[in-house]
Amino acid sequence: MSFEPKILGFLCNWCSYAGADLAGVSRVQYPPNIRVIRVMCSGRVDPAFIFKGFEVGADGVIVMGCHIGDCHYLEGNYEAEKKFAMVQKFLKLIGMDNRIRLEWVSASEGARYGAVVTEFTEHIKSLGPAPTGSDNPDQTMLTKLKAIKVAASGERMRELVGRQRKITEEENVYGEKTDMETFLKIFNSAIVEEFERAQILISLGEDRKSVKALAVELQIDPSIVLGHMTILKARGQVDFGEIVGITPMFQRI
Amino acid sequence: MEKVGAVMIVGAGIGGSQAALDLGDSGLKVFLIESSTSIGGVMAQLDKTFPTNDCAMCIVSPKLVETGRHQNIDLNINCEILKVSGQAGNFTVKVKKNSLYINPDKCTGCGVCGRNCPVEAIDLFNEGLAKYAATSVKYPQAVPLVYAINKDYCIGCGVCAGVCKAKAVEYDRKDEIIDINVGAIILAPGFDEYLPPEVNKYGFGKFKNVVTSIEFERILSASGPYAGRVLRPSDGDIPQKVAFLQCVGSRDYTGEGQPYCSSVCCMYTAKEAVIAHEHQHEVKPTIFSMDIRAYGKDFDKYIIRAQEEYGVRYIRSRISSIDEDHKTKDLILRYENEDEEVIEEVYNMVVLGVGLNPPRDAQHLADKFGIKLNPYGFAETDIFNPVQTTKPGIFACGAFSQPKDIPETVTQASAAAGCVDQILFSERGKLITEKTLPPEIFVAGQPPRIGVFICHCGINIGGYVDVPEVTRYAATLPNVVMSDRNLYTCSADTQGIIKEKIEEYHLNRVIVASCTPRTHEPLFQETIREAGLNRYLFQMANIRDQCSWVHMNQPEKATEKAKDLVRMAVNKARRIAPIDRIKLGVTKKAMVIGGGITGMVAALNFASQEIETHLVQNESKLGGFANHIYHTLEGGDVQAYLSNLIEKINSNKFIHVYLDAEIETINGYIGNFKTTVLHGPNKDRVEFEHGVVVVATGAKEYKPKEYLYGQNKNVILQSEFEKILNTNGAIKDKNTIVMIQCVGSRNDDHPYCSKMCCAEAIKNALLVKKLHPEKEIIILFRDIRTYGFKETYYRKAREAGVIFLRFDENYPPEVTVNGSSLKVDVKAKKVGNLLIPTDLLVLSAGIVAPHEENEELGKMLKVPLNDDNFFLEAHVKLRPVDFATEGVFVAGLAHCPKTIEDSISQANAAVSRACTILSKDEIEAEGKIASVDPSRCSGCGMCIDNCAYNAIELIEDRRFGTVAVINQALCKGCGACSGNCRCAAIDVAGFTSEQIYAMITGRL
Amino acid sequence: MTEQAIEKQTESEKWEPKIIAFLCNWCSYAGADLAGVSRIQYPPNIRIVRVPCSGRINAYFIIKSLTDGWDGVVVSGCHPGDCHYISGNLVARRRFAILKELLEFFGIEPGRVNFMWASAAEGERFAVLIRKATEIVKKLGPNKKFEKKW
Amino acid sequence: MAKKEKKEEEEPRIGVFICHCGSNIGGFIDCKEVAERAKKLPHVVFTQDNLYTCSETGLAAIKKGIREHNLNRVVVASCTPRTHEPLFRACIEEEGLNPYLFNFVNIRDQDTWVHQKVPDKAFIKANDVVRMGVAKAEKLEPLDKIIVDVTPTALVIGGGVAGMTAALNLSNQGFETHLVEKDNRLGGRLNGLYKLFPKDQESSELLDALKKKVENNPRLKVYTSATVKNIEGFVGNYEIEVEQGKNIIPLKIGCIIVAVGTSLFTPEGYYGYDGEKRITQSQLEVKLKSGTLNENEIVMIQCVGARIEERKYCSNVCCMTALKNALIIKEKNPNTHITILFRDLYTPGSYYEEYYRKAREKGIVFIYYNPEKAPKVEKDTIKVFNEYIGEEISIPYDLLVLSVPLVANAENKALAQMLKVPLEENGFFLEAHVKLRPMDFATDGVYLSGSAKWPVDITESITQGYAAASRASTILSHNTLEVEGATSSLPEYNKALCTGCEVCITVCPYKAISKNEDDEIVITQVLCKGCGVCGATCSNHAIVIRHFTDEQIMAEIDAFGGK
Repeated sequence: MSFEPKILGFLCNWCSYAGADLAGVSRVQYPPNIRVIRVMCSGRVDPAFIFKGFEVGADGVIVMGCHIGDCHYLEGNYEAEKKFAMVQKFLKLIGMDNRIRLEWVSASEGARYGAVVTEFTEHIKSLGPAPTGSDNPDQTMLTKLKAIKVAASGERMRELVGRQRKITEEENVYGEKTDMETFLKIFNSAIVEEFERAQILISLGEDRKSVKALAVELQIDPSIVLGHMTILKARGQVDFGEIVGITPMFQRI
Repeated sequence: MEKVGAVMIVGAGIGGSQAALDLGDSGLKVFLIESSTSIGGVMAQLDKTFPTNDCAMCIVSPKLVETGRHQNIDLNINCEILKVSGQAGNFTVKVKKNSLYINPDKCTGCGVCGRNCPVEAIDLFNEGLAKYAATSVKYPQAVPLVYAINKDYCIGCGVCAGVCKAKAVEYDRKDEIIDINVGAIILAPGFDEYLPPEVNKYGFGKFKNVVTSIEFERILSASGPYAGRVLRPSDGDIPQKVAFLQCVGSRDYTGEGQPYCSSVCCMYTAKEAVIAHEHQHEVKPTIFSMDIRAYGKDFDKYIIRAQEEYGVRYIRSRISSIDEDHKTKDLILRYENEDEEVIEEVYNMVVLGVGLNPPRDAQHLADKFGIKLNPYGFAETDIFNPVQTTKPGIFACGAFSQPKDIPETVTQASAAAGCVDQILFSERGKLITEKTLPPEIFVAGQPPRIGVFICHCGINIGGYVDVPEVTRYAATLPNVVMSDRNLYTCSADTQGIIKEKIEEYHLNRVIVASCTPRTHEPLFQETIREAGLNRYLFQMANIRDQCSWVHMNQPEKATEKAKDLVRMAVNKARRIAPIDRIKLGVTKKAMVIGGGITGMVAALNFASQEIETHLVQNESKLGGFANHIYHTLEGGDVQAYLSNLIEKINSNKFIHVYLDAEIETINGYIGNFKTTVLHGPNKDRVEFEHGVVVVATGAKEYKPKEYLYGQNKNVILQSEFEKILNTNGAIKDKNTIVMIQCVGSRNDDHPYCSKMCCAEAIKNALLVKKLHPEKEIIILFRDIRTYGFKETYYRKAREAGVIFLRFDENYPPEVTVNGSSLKVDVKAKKVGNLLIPTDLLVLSAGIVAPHEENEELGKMLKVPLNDDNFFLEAHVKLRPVDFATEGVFVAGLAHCPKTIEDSISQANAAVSRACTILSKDEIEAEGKIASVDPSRCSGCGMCIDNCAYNAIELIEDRRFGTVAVINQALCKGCGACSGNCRCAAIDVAGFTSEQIYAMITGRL
Repeated sequence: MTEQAIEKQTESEKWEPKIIAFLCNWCSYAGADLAGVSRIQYPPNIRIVRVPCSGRINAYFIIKSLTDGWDGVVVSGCHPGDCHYISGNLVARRRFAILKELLEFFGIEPGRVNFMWASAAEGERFAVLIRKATEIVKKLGPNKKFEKKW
Repeated sequence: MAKKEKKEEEEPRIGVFICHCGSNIGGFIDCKEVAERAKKLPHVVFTQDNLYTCSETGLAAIKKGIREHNLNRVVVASCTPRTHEPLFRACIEEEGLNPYLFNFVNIRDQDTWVHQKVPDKAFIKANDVVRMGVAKAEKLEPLDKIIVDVTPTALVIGGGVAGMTAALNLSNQGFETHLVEKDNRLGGRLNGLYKLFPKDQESSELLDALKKKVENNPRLKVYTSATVKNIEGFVGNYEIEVEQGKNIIPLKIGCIIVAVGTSLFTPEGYYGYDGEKRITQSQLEVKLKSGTLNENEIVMIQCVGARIEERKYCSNVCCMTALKNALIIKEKNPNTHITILFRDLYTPGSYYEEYYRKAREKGIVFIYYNPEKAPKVEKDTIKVFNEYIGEEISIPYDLLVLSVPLVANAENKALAQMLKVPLEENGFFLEAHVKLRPMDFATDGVYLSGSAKWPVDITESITQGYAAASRASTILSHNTLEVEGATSSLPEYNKALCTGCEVCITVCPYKAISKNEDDEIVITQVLCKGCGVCGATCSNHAIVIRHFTDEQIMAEIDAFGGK
């Protein structure tokens, strides 16, 4: 049997969901792999939803909203765009960024809806099952995915992504525009840092481990792991355990 | 020109803070200007301090807190100097106060903003070993505890304003430019550590496990990134083999570093090695050094302990290169040992003992203030007064004029203050405004009416502890007549509420349950005092730092604990009573013991402030040790200076000089001494009163028994040699001159370094080479300790052809005499056994303390001596010229061997310290002090031994017989006496046994 | 295990010791504050009494705490050499060395009274020591040598 | 502290109704089987398949199902919620269930119709989406619709021509209206004009007529020399403080129209402007009005301080103003030489273009200038590079008139903050949607007209005045407003999670979120439209988006995964 991908779609109520309905009314045919979750606005799509979708076995996730400027809620899709970009950056870390898509489909674009879904389904088909999908998901990848979910749900990422538009496009608290380059520098490094920290936390959830062991396990330079430990310790998430030989162990609190 | 009774101090490290406290205490208004956002400087970054291994934070933080809330000190942080005009007595300084973007008056320092800031920036306080938020405070105990936004990192997201319940974040806060009018200026900007250039032979910046000493200091610190565990940055393991490299960026003529010696690295490296081993016994330190310059008081003993007790290995070599093992990140060191073998060793971590550079903005400061810098970029100072810059009225202290350690910095800070005193003494108190307070309400005998105020501290307490519940609970406790809660009890409006409630409910005790009394008690005490209550009718329950913050995951239990803490505070409050601070009169006169340079400088300083001074000299003439010194190494004319001093002393009407004098008795205590002196050829008795004592009794030159001294006329001392060179120069026939260093120093009898002998030897050698270039001079040494800029003279001597040979302390040179010729047999490093025939042998004899005299005086003044019979100061680091006994100070060689300049600094410092007392008409003693119930005292005298301040003595009481009495002026209220009193006769006000029992008893 | 024993065990598991801590104002109390500022979590069983110096802590304070029914006592001052009052902690140290023997003589378990040093910079160490002390006292069980007043 | 204090809920009892939709669904998949399989899902106690669930019979079946099986959640799988949800919600409401305890599953428009060729797969999809729908239904919570009263009173801020028009219109519709003007007289910009293009009508004529109507209207109350000091509340229920002299006048208002107009720009530093010999067009009109113009060599420069880096926009009215004034001068004194230096002449529409032609016919000289080679003003001549002949020419003048743009009022920022509406980069008010909602703000109950949005001429101002009044009347004409119940909220049990970071305030396009006096986040339900962006952004997951909660969507995702 050929591979039938499981595709999860988040559709905004006012444009894309209506477009999908129009596709139905117009009997536009497209592959039956997509399962749709209706949300009021694409801006409602919490990054965690997408990661959760992959966690439970999706091979691809597509988010659809109104065209830029058409948002029923004025600017929700702008926010969706920023969040999606973050999701993409996170998934790139585990090579899964090509399994998500953000598309704008209006209420009148039934045929386009069909075409987008067809194309995306074919695209996912060509990629094959997601490492986190199918009946036998890759446990390491699942753990990494979980780490991403933790990272993206953490305060730091959400503060940054939530303010991005305001401070880079309108004005920040000083009445200036934050330079996009500066912002992205912080944002991009935050993505990597928070991902690594989440991985460390998950790994320490199993057992006490040393910096070196974590470094080998997570393929991160040990000096960076140590740096993360100082932050996680300051956040009250990990603490020093006993010292084995000359190697201190760390534990989760 | 009108003099202004205010002083500006630039730089609020330990030096600036000390000077500010001295001047503030003596009645001058102080503007303390700091460029960073909190005070404390480098010392706050340190884990421990040598040579006592004192915890730096423990000793510095009370001082900083005191500086922060001193009513005469106006602390300005985040400032820049824009312009300076005027002259000594009246300067105007334009200062820019850079915006913190946080209102310091509203910020409670709770830290919620920093915890929520999404931007991670390099934590400079932790030397980049950790990260910090863009909204941050330098360190948790910072003074002032005010967060600041670092706009360089801030992206303006606004989270901090959102989460700040105190509404302290103000993004539109502007920079402020102010003009400050002062009479004198002290510059104390400290130093910047040397950082190796991007490409360097140590691999610093490239190899992760190569760190600087200041980074290592943070690694060691309990509050540092690794919580005091010694871990290496590459992988978090404990490094077993740690190499410390000395003289990184110091004594460096390659141009990469600085030519001078940074003075402190030998000691701090030894300390770091010791502490590292102490923290983690796995650590085996090795120190690579050229000379070990442990020249300060008790330094040599420390080095010996490091080697013997902590197994620190010393290797005399400079490392030529470092490579990294790419896999293990270990470091491969190559060096040549003293036997000229090239050795390769692997270490897990390398610590660079980096030198001290002038502060990066030194030139900027020099330009603004119109002072000159020396060739090394430090402030140029007067040859005899190391705190006097090239411009009158502007002084420098601490590492700004030359690298130095903490006690020297503190000494100079006081010395600079002492010099300011000389200019501005007449303006004392003119710019100080005393607060007028209402008369105290009489509450004695009334039943307690307790008011309890419980603080939410934004969400810091309220988020975890059920504050309304605690408030309700507090209202049910006995004698509590009102209980209220506030968002921030420390806010200005709540102070108003507290006052209103005191009046409304006729409260006579107030309890605040909030943060820590260490920072906030004075504020609330002030409030209740303003409402007419005695400030001791106050109690605090710490339900934040020691409750809500440390039990965040157990809100019910935290609430229960908060209730208990409030109940315990109520129980204590029911038993507290008003305490009056006693006041003592002050005799505004001084006594200086010792008529050497130190004593004379001190006396002259007092006299110039119109303070009557009694100068007691045991010899028949003034001058002391300096009588035998002609020049300093740097070329200062000592004899001229001395005669000038003596002339000034003799012509000053405020100074009474007693020569050939002997002190018969000293009675009394701080502010109220009475002394009798026998003086002159006829031993006339004179009795006088004075408020303070400065001990400047000096020391003696060691008279060697070794090396045939006294047996052979060609064996002489450095001082004798100096005299010959400076008088008749009769050394024509002496073609070879050998000098032996450390004679009578650094041995079992005198296990300390005499500090000046190396400089003396080089001074004389250079003089010989100048007069007779053809003469051969050989200096046999153990370590050449030409610290600071003196290093350049060491180099000059070598360039002039003076031969330096190092001998091992275990194989000292042997001197034999063969007829009229002397031969020195020495086992020199790198050269081997040598037999040097010499025409003249010059011994660099050490300095020794007059044992008996010091002991006698110590007993009279009730002050202690150290093992080497020098006088022991109150605190090695922070109170270098004070004695534990108040009102008595020490300066000069009496304290330990030191140079003339250092002695002069100490003299001025002692005067400054003394003036904090003499400037007042009466001194107010601490209220929370001990007292003896004579009816219970058995007169055993145990308490006397326990008192560190000599505040207790036994007297004969008419009714009770022999009993102990406590001198209220001297008691600090530690309670050590009470804790050991077998009859429970001693109690401590503010912490009475009854009060503590009430807290223990808990529920009633 | 009998039912009673199990019940007893669960009861003792539920039991939380009450520990009184005497801290000197300058080092240990500041260290406890630092633990708070750094949000280092430790068991909520201790109640802190601030004294100027560990030298102020009368032996009777400790005995009274035990007779009044506190399950454990912690005494903490500055590290030797760090004392704000020069030598108060040394006086205290000597005193407590004797007291410790005396308490043992009385039959008080050695772990019930804990003497320790914590500096103003050692927030972490303070928390660790309190964790340890709480654990020890928990293991010893309620202080039943003296009748409780409540 | 953060304990969930949700009330004890009854066990969900879900009924699932699968619609055949005639053959639209049933013709492709086995609806009976779908219903059968749905029965096995957790908490499903009743399933049924109906030919047309939306028919009377179908609705009756749902009601019967609720009654007989004591259902407390209903799932219908059929066409699309966009058309049929209200029907089913009403149906279950009639049976006493909260309408929000209903969930719709789309198995027609997004399943059978689009997968007609693969019915077996459409069947699987139907089962999947029903499972997801049931999973969400299990987590549904009853919600209340929010109803607010409307105060049938309007406030118009700005007494210029746009404001007066809007106010008059509203009061004529019978709504009590308050008109606030900061100046001491009504009329705004019109007061400064002489004649109006393109008919050269005296401006005072128009103004006096309007003023008379305004002053005589019994339902229209005018406050001159007055400003709005404070605005609290939300659509239908604003509480306003108007400051007039020392008095503070409190008003209760249902809708607000912003018609604050613009300010004049003073071209300090441009072309030697001195207000005497070198003046602006509005200063020229004053001269014209008073009849003191006797200069003969007149040069006008267009786009002075407009369409440049600091002020990128075109001020819309200046070309016509220049033409108008030039023509008036020519009419009075045909011998006057008038030269207009322009960058582009904007004379849209037939009337205006004709006006331009007329000007050229009257001998007014038009010379293009390149902004990179801007005219140079000397004492009595102007040097301008003529692109056509390729060289610089000199024009003598005794009066230089600069056409300067209209600029946004400095007070706009404060007003915008009070109203919680946005400004664009030049400080003008920004409408909700350029094309579709030109008179609206994103904030309900606040409307916009006239030059406050953008410099417009009198005709346009009047049009916009009517338009804004019309928009406002859609609210004012109702006694109450019903507001969507599926809004976002910060429930009591989540308050401890809120750090107060304000990111929700940042992202909310409706300014529905604010902080109260206790520094707590408050979501004004009436303003919230339920888009959910705040919930998806909330840094600590404290905000709950009702009817689309994290819990509900996560349940759906779980069900998607087959769990």
